[in-house]
Amino acid sequence: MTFEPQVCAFACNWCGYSAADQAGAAKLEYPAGVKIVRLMCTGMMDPYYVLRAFEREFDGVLIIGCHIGSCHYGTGNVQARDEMARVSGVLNALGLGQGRLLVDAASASEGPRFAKLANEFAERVRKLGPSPLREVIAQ
Amino acid sequence: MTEPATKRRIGVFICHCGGNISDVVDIEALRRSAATHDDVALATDSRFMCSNEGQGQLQKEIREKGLDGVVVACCTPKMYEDLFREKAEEAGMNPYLLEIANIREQCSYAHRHEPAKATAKAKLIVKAQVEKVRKLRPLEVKTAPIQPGVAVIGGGIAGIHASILLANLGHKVTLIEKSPTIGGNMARSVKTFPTDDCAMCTLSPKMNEAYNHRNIELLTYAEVRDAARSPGKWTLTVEKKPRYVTDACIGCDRCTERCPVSTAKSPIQVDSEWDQGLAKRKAIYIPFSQALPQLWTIDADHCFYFQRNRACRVCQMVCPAKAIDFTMKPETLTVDVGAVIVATGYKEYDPTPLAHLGYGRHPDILTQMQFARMMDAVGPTHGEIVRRSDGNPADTIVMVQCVGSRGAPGDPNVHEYCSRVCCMVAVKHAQLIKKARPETEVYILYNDLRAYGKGFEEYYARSMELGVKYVRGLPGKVHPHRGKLLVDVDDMLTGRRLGLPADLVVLSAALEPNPIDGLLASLHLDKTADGFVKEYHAKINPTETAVKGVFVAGCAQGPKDITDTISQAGAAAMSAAVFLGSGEMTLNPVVAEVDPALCRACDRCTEVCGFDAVHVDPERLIAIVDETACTGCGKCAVVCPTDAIAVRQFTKPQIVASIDALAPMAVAP
Amino acid sequence: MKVDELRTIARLLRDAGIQCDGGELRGYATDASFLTLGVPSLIAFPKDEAECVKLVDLAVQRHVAIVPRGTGSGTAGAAVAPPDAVLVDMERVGACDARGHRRGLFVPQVVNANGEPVDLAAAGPEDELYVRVGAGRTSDETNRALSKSGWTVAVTPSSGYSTFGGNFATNARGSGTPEYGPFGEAVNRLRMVVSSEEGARVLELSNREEIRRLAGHHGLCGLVTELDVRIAPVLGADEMHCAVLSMDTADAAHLGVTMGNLMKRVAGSCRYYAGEFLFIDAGIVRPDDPIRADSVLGGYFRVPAGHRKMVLLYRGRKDRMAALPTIAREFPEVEYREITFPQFRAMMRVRTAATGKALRRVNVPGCEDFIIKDPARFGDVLTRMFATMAGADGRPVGHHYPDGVEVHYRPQAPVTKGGIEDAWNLNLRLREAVLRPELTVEDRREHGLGLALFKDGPASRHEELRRLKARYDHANVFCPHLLDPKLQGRFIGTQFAL
Amino acid sequence: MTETVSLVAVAAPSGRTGVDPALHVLTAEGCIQCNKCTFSCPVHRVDVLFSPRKVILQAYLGGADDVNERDLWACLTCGECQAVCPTQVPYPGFIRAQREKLRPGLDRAAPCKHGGFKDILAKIMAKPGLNQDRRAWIGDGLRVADKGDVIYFTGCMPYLDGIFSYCDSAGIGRAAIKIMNAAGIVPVVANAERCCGHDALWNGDRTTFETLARANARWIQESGAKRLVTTCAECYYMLKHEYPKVAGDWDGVEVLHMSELIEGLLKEGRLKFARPVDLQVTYQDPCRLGRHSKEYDAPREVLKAIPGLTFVEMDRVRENSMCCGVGAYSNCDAATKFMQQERLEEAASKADHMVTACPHCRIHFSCYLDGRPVDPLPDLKIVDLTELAAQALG
Repeated sequence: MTFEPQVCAFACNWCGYSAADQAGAAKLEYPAGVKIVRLMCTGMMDPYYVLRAFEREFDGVLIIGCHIGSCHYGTGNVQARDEMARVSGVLNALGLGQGRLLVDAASASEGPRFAKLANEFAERVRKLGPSPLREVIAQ
Repeated sequence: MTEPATKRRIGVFICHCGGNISDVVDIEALRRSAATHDDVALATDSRFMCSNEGQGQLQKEIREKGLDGVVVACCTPKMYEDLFREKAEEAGMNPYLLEIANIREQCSYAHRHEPAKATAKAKLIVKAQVEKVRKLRPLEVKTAPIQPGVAVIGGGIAGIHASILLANLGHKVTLIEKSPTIGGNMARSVKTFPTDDCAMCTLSPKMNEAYNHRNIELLTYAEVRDAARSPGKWTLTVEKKPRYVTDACIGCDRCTERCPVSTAKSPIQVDSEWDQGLAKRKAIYIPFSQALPQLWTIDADHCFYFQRNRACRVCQMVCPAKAIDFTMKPETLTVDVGAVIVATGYKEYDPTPLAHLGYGRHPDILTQMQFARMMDAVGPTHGEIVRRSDGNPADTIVMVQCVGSRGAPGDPNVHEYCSRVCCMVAVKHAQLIKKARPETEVYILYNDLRAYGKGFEEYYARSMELGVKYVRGLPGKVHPHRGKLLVDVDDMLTGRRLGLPADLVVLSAALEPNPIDGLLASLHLDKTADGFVKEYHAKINPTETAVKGVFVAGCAQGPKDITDTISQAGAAAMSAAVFLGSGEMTLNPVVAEVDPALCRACDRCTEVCGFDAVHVDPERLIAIVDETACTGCGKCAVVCPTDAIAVRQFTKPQIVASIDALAPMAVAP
Repeated sequence: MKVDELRTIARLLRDAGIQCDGGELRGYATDASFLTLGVPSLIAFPKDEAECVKLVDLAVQRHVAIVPRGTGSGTAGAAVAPPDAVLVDMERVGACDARGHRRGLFVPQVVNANGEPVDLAAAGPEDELYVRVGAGRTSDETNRALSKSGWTVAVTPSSGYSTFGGNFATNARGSGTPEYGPFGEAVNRLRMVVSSEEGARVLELSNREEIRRLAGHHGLCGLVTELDVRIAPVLGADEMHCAVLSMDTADAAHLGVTMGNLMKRVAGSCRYYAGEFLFIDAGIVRPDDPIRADSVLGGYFRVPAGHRKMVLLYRGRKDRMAALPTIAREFPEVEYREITFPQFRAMMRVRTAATGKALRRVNVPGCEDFIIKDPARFGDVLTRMFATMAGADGRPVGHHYPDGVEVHYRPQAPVTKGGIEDAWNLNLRLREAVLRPELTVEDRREHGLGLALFKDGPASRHEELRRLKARYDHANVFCPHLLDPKLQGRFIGTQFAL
Repeated sequence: MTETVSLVAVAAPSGRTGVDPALHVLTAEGCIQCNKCTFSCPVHRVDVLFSPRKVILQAYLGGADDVNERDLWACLTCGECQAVCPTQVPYPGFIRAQREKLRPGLDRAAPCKHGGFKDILAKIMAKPGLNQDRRAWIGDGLRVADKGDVIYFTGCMPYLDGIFSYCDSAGIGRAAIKIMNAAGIVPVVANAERCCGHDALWNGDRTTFETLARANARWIQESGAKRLVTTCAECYYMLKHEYPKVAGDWDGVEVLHMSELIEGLLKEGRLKFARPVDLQVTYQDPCRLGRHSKEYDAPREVLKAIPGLTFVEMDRVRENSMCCGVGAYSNCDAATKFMQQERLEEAASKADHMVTACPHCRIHFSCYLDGRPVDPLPDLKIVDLTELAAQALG
């Protein structure tokens, strides 16, 4: 049974989440393993959620916010970028580095971009293999 | 902040979406899975939840089963979240206990060819939302009173127009102008393009309307020193400088005539701001005859009485109305308003740093505003276009565009932006010269002649018909040469290098923001890279700002001509009126909240808040959220060291519940 | 008083800015007496005198009883509140900053007899000095602050952590009492919030006689908020004389008579700051306690089977204790040894814990303050005590005051319901055996359970307290239950739900 | 009289009927309601409603289970109460036993916010499949090995700087290695090492603690190392006092705090402090090194050995030292800032540097100084003992 990566995708209500809706509306497919949690802004992204996701045996964490400079609240995505840069140091030490965490952006109308990001990230995680913390075999 | 874990009765409503969902997701399997989650009292489905029949079913179940939480598994919340919440509220349930499980766009649509996986994913999505609803608390939509009244800062055309519109709507307006009179830059522009109207003819009726409007209180020669914000209210501290001239002034002008300041041998000389330095003015003056209020003002910084300890009282002695009172003191008054409109306008760029153009080192090199003053019949040269060096008529005039605008990025002496209006100002002045003295040679050296507005292209074409010569190229050097000013320029269209001997060189200087950093800081406003006030959204919301209740209009927000300024002033007035609305604003309850038992008053939240919506109360040492300003972005929650502050409905336990529900470890039954 | 009245009072207290707690208060159901009147329903925590005034105003207007409480380390049961009264924790009064937070370190203000501030560094050892401290302060933190300049609180009760307000309310005794008397006599001035028909009154008393009479008011008269407490210079090691006299024998009577006469001789010819005695048995300290291995003190913890061992500790000024060695030689059976002050303090810690300390034991106070005027009777008292308590472990302790020998006995009960009830009955049997007029043993009024079983206290003391109450508490809001005969009986032993 | 006995809670003997394990811990010693614990408790000084004595009496009267959440989690488990208790009631032990019993039922995902990070990191490190890369923080110029007889147990150090940005925790590690290398020791820094489980144990998550303890004990014992050195007071307490109870006594492995190692090396002459460090310092006894492990003197010896250093003791030191306001990351709230202000004011009145021997004391005090202090505070710097010693190496 091929390994189906489980990805926890945090999407901001104004850009990422809408981009996901657009991707769906355009019937663009991406792996079912990419599961979306809605935040009002990626500025809400707390490093604890990344560690929690990996502890709950997700294989990768994807954060889709607005492009820098067009955040609905001004600089939420900038704070997300800085906080995630700090937590990636922790992930590297835990052996969860090598790109299992990605911070990117897709504006509300960029459905195709969301689908591309989801597919590419899932593929990258699939190549990395299951998370070393996995005790439950991916269903 | 641990969430209450009391027993809940949650209803799960699964929508078929007429096949969009049910063709891919096994609705019955999903329903059975949903029924097994803790606190779920009911799991049912419907062909169209968004239909009347679907909404009726929702309301019936809420009433009959006494549901205190609902998850609607359907399309994206962007479609019907508000509708379902409204229906839930009608049925007596707190609307903020309803969440949408997006199993269409983010599940059935996206995984059409993998029904089994789509169904499994739908189960997890529903479980995640159920887990979140279990941790949600009911929220009340509160309203906060808004202080009536608007303060308009800046008495130029933008401020005046906005004030008139709001006053006509019945709002009490306080128009605050730093200089002794309203009117701003437009009043000095003599003519306006492309209509060639006399600027004062179009402006002074508006000035009068504003001056006499019963809903507008005019504070001139007054500056905003501080602005303190409390929920729904701004308290402005305004310092009104003393004019030392009382209302008894009858405007006879005798004082100005007899005032020794700026006379030939007077040690105190002062340039007239009004005439942009082309002429001097007395210590006691009125900027221009139609100035409103019609009051003379004594400039204490250049008056013998104040600067040479009471050495001269001439104005007081000659004043027939005994209107001079040297004992007047500055007044500080506070103005409580609900909304503030920043309309502080622009000032002309000072081209001195551009050494190659020679501004400031030769009397015959002027800026467009100075040239406008020269063309003004009541101006320093009474409308005669003459060389300032020797007073002879100017036979050849060379205008230079983009002075201080469209400069190379990173060059500190110039601006990178285009000031938008200088091309049309140059065209205006050029064709006015041609009409007044056709024999005058007028050149305009331009980079791109931007005649983009309504009637601009025709205006530009007519100026060419009148003989204005346009040279595409900006000058290398301007240097005195045999009594004239030689302008070296490469004509890019012909490739020839030209040396134009000019009697007058007129520089179309850029428009810069007026220095209002103190005001911006107290209103907690940001500036964009070019130094103008930062609007909420450059494209679709240019008149609001990030700070609720503060609006911006006119050149304060960026260079623009009078037409655009009028439109923007109208938009700003409308935005303010809408904001003031019924005197009450309904508050978005999904904003930040502080748990006083946890708050360390460490100021980390106040540092990251982009909307200045949270402050630490120095007495109680606890952060206080101003719910009228908080937008609920949640940046504060991340930097708070104790989770004291969090956005309602997006607290850490609620988000962690969703993560846990979606995680591989929690394989749904 | 019904629940809603309490809720309104809680709201009024909060409106007045006074912190209070109406939640789970079983933790305040009793004090070190382990007696209870049920679980209190509301406790208030005033920060300063001003809040005390507001509290008393409210109490008078709403006719609700107030029961002041320091730390509740007293064994008299006065800090126990009936459910319909407001328990007032005075611990922060005059002892916290503007935000109501106690600071661990503080610098007490030193004043002279007429209240003027004095620089302690410049003071001479003979000067009569006081510290002006809030009622919530404790002698431990005050001593820590004063120790740097070589002074200490004159009368320091054994529980160093009780508040000065509490010490005054119970007229506590402790080290320094032989020299300076009970706590009441060491107070030069005090501020107190009392009641009138309309509301609170703030009094400042500086008449020593009035203060002495008020000491031991057990919270009946008002809320003490500030006191000037006498301080004394710490004796240098060379000026101080510490001694241990110990005797062990199987014959309790002989032990009692011998030690009784010894104490009478010492009282006659020496003056001392502290005279304390305790009976040592195998379980008095933990088996692994390092004191057992101490070269000097270890010996005292070895008790031959069947023997009773009494250890008598003295501390005083060298010149005033000169006669002690010669007296000791008159009693060959008594072993006499001079020790250092740290060793004296180590033995005192055993004595303090001994009142409550045993493995898996809790201290059930009950048999307190039997004063033996005639030392010869000490033998009778000991024999009766040991006979009655045969088998039960626990140990008598006591003080040797110039005017008599005072004995306590606190049975050590295992922390079970049955164990505590047995200890309770043992107390009653002991009182029968020992509290006998012919033994001229008088149950003192202040200390111990005198107040709880108030009805046994001497009638003269009742009258005195009633007069004091009439003088100070016109609205009768302070601990009315203590003088109300109907309510006294309701004091019951705390029921341990174990 | 009874010297302060180690705070190791009396393990609840199984099979004891009637009295539940937590209450047993409490009743092992009789409380005489003398209130000394409540007066010495830093939390009580700031929150008068928090009273250890009240909780003990409430447990006697009504069983231990209905201790409210505030009383359960606000306790710093610092042990000051037990240090002054005449009858040695093991109050921190009681609180820990209560947390262990009540936490599963509580809807409390994690202790306080930062405690949440340590909680999730401990859980991640308890996963069998974990393979870490723990040496990134060391940087060049320092020698570490895979095998050797001295293990440098770094615990959660590689992760601290990812969470706490206001002080450089890994700097302590580098200083420690620099000192060991100077004394000819090439310490083992192993990827097999996991979090020591201190917060898990003290916050009631026994399963995670035991998993971590067994995993750590196994690779340490198998490595054949002789000495297990740590710069963290919490790791030291766990390795020395708690691991033996779960994984059996150390066989041929001596657990040392870095201060003890330095003191030993100085005595053996293998380390010399050549460069004077002219600072005025005072020393904060970390609760887990002082009260809980009775190690008061080694750090003081090290400070005395540093040339040019003026060392001034605070008023409350050794077993009466005041806690840094956050024990085992179980709680940090509005009251904490007042405690920290009190202790920092005391330190600032004695010196301009406060030295401590635990990275977590340093984090908590630095977090306070990085925010807005409650009252004006002369600027005080928080320095780790090992870093100070490294400066003195020259």
